[in-house]
Amino acid sequence: MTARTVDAALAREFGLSNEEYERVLAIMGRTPSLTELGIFSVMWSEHCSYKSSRVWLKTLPTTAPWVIHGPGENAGVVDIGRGLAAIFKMESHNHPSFIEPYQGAATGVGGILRDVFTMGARPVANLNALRFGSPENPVTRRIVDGVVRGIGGYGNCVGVPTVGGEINFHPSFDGNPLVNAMTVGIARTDRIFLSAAAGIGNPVVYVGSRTGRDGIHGATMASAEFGADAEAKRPTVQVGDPFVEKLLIEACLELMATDAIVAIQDMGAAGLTSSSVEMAGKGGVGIELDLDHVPQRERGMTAYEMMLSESQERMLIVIRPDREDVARAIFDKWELDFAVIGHITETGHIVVKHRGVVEADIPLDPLAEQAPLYRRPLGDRVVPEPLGRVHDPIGTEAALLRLIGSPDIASRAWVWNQYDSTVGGRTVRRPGAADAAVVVVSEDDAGFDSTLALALTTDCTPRYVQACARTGGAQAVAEAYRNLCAVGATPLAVTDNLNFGNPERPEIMRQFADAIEGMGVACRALDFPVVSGNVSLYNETKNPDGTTTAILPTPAIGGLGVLEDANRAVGLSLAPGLSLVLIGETAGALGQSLWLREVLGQEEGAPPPLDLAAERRHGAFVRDQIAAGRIAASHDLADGGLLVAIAEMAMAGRTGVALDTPPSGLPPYGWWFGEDQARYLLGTAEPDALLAAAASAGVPARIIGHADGSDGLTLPEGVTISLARLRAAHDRFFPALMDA
Amino acid sequence: MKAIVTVMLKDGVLDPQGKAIGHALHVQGFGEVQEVRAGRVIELDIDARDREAAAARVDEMARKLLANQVIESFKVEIV
Amino acid sequence: MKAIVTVMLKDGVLDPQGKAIGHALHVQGFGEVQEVRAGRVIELDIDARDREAAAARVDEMARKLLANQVIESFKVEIV
Amino acid sequence: MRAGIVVFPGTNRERDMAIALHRVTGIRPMMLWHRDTKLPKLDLVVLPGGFSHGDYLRCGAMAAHSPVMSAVRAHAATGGAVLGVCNGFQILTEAQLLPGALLRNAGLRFLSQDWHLRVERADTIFTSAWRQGDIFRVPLAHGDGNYIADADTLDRIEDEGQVAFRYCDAEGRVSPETSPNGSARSIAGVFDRSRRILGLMPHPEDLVDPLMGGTDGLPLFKSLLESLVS
Ligand SMILES: Nc1ncnc2c1ncn2[C@@H]1O[C@H](COP(=O)(O)OP(=O)(O)O)[C@@H](O)[C@H]1O
Ligand SMILES: [Mg+2]
Repeated sequence: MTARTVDAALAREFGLSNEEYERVLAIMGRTPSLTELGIFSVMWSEHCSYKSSRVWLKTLPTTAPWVIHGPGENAGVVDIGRGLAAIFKMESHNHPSFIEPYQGAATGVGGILRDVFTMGARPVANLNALRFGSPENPVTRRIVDGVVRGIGGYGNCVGVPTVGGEINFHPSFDGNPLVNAMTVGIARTDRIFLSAAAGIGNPVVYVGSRTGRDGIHGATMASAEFGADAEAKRPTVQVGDPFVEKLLIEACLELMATDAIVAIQDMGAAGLTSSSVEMAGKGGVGIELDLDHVPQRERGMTAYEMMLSESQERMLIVIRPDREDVARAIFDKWELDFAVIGHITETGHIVVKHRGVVEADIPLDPLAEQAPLYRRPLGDRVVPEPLGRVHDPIGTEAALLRLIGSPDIASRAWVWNQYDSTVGGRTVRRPGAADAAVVVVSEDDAGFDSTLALALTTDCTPRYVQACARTGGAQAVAEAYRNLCAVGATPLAVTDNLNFGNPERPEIMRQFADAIEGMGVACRALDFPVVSGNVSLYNETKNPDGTTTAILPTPAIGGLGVLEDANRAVGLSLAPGLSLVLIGETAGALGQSLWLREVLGQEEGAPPPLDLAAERRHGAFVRDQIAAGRIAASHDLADGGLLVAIAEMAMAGRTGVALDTPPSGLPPYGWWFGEDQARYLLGTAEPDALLAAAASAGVPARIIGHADGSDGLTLPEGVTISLARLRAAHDRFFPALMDA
Repeated sequence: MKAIVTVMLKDGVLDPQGKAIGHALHVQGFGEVQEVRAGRVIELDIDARDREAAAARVDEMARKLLANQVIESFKVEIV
Repeated sequence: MKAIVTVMLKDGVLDPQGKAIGHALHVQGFGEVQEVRAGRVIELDIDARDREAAAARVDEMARKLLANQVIESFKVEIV
Repeated sequence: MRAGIVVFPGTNRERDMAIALHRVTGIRPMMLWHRDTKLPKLDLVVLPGGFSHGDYLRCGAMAAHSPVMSAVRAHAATGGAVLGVCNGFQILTEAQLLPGALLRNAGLRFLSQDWHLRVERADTIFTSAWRQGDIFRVPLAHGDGNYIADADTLDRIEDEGQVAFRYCDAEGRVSPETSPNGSARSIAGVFDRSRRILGLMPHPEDLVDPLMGGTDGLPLFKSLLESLVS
């Protein structure tokens, strides 16, 4: 490596364009050293610089009275009352998870945990949004297996419960699965830690695992599409050590209870480089590192290797000089490496020394300010053709059985049964029990009687985004909002993970811009700001014939809401005697519906239209009715429509349901399987009061059946579909795919 | 015939398990231990014409299934 | 000196991992595989006067920590 | 009842256990550290769940050699009660305070779901609030819960009444199919000879509050409270 001369060709290998390299030369006024080139290339990679996405991200709404820190910090911070804050973010580990599914997913979980506890929060919940290729593709099974084991292997060991998430299958993810991991933590609002370095002369401390040659150039890899050389990029895979992460969490939280910390930042993508550059840059100071003091796992590492290593489970901390002993004692107790590797300077430069030689000396301001920023060309906006006439070839019963067992709807128990969802003693609603997971928060770790709770969800419907990115982007936000309302929570804020193809292709950039526009519109309409997020571009696979396949655009939304009293949280389980009330308007929207895809084999039409005012009104109504104690079961309507939701509620509650005749004017398949938005299905023992309240709130509501305690769903025409059959169909998919 | 496949992490790949074992041995008074690496071993009984044939097949098994060559290397012995 | 400790489940202890590997090998077309046993291998670098001394110490390590003799047996090699 | 919970590096269910103990006793249990060599005067020492030392090598193997374990042994030798849950159970078997061993789940996957247990005897300090044969629901969360011992040992612990709980179905039937992890004779928990030490794989401490889905796990802690008043 060291033998290479630094020139434009090498810069290109490092992912810098000629023009970007020219800019490096101008900033440096000389040919950069290899280490300097490495630093520029990772800091200016898509992953770290957001060069293609920044102009669009800036359009998102990020503020509200309850937002304490929006985008720009390691994670978003919102006030949840009682002096507490929820800190949360979602992050992708897509490319690593294709190369090595177990370690890719595991280190994804580890990375997002660090983004959250680095701000002072104890992580209390993990979620994950996963997209896999076609179940028919033989590779899919290996990837699902590795990813699920990796998420469980890491999350279970660190002792953070995995409480929710989502999974889709689609051939566009065959060569490029999506693994988006979300962590939520709790901190006191007066003890939130930021990354801006300060205090000339203050020591810079390295803690955690030692540095090896792992993942060098991971950040640039995450910013490149996969071609035939994916194989060659393999040695960059990192291995996670969840045990060390657990120790790191405890040690950092213990240190955070003292007054030793000036600034703290995890070493994520681009490790020591991005953490030191960002800490100094944000603080408007300089930083000097002496790499001789970096704890090293391997012999003979160069400055370049150490600066770019992505070894996991490491943190960088600026501490008060008079607290060094306190800090060291804590890390000794937890048996973690602790080393002073540098100090804060007033130079405004990052200076990296190794064996007495200055290996890098870069002015920080230009490195940040002159980072490339692209307003990439946009293709034409795609306007989907409305769905033409369809016919129903199989009837309601057969369609329900097919849908309930289809890959995007089938029971995910096989997956969540491998995730520890109860550790910590906070989980009020486990996976599968409600539309959103619910975890109770306590003011201190032993404050056993708090009933304040968080509701958490992740949502996106990529096929909608593919058909119409604006509607799809907005719909993802609306669905997250709905899932939170459905348990009775007040939605507060979202994190996002924007997974798209190659931004240099105008049609992809158009998807990206439109999806963000849609998200922004929905977030504004619902008072649901974006407080953190992550962008993952170049999610494409090069085909042997030279063409590329882009993933379905997937702006995954992680939603967070708050419930004053966890005892009020509503799940989806029906009980005999309850009436089923449908909230919202049903027009029978079948464009891009799962019914269309699974029954007719078509992915066509426009996604269901959104009415954000109705979303807001209906959501508020559902929350109010839950708060009034009128609702015993609740479920939002999404994939698969009304009848799928009814079946899910019936199976969860082990009770049959007798269904009323649909309104006239709609074909039965439109009524039962349409995916119209802003709808909820509520189980209530007080249907009259509920209908009266709906009427006065101007919310469409209608009784559609009642839970009769029988062992099947009885359709209006008299056909009964037994719960046993439904359950068998629902439970079959994952075990058949994975355990065969 | 009996084959023994030993699968170890490649050099340079973090070995959390080996590290933890080394640490535990030190704590227990085995200070003379330096580097520790942990791996897996798989013993197979296999029908084959001769040792060469067996070795070739087991090598294929290791490549396809027994080792994850992204992070692991392996060694086959026929005994 | 380098020591290799191989730890296997005792005969008679059911080995679900070995069984699963055997099954997977069959599915992948390696029908000639019969019994499969899975175990662990630990490689140690160790300071010792001579091979005997090393072997004795590593044997002690295995007894104390590396193997659980309720279910496992072990073998020490000095290389 | 004075209770202490041992925290090893990688322990992660100490909080759950503290909640459960606090709930029945009204007193916050003490947290003990793996390097402690002496214990305060305690009626009950709990080894909670988690991944001590990452569960590297074998689950519980390294923790079983911690300094605190000598103190735990001494506590047990003088008749003190010891409860090990999940990783705590694994540590107790590795320390040979309990018979047998825990292997990888037969299905080779981590198991996190509710299961049913049958109470095998109700005349112990851990189980007196149940009746023999009672069935209760309890969360599992483990990758290595496959209980195993040689046939003689199994026969012996059966004969001596050391089996505390067995995995069963909702009706209390016990068969190989009702064992989620392949455990020999569906054993989910065992006592030592004195029945002052109990180890079990499932997590009764995670089911002590209606808010968290039920109170099926409470009798374990109520039994201890009744038996260990000090
Ligand atoms: N899609 C997005 N929407 C909102 N904020 C975003 C988005 N992508 C990134 N951000 C914000 O940009 C900052 C940098 O993100 P990232 O590079 O992922 O951080 P880290 O390196 O700490 O993981 C964070 O504050 C993050 O929340
Ligand atoms: Mg970060």
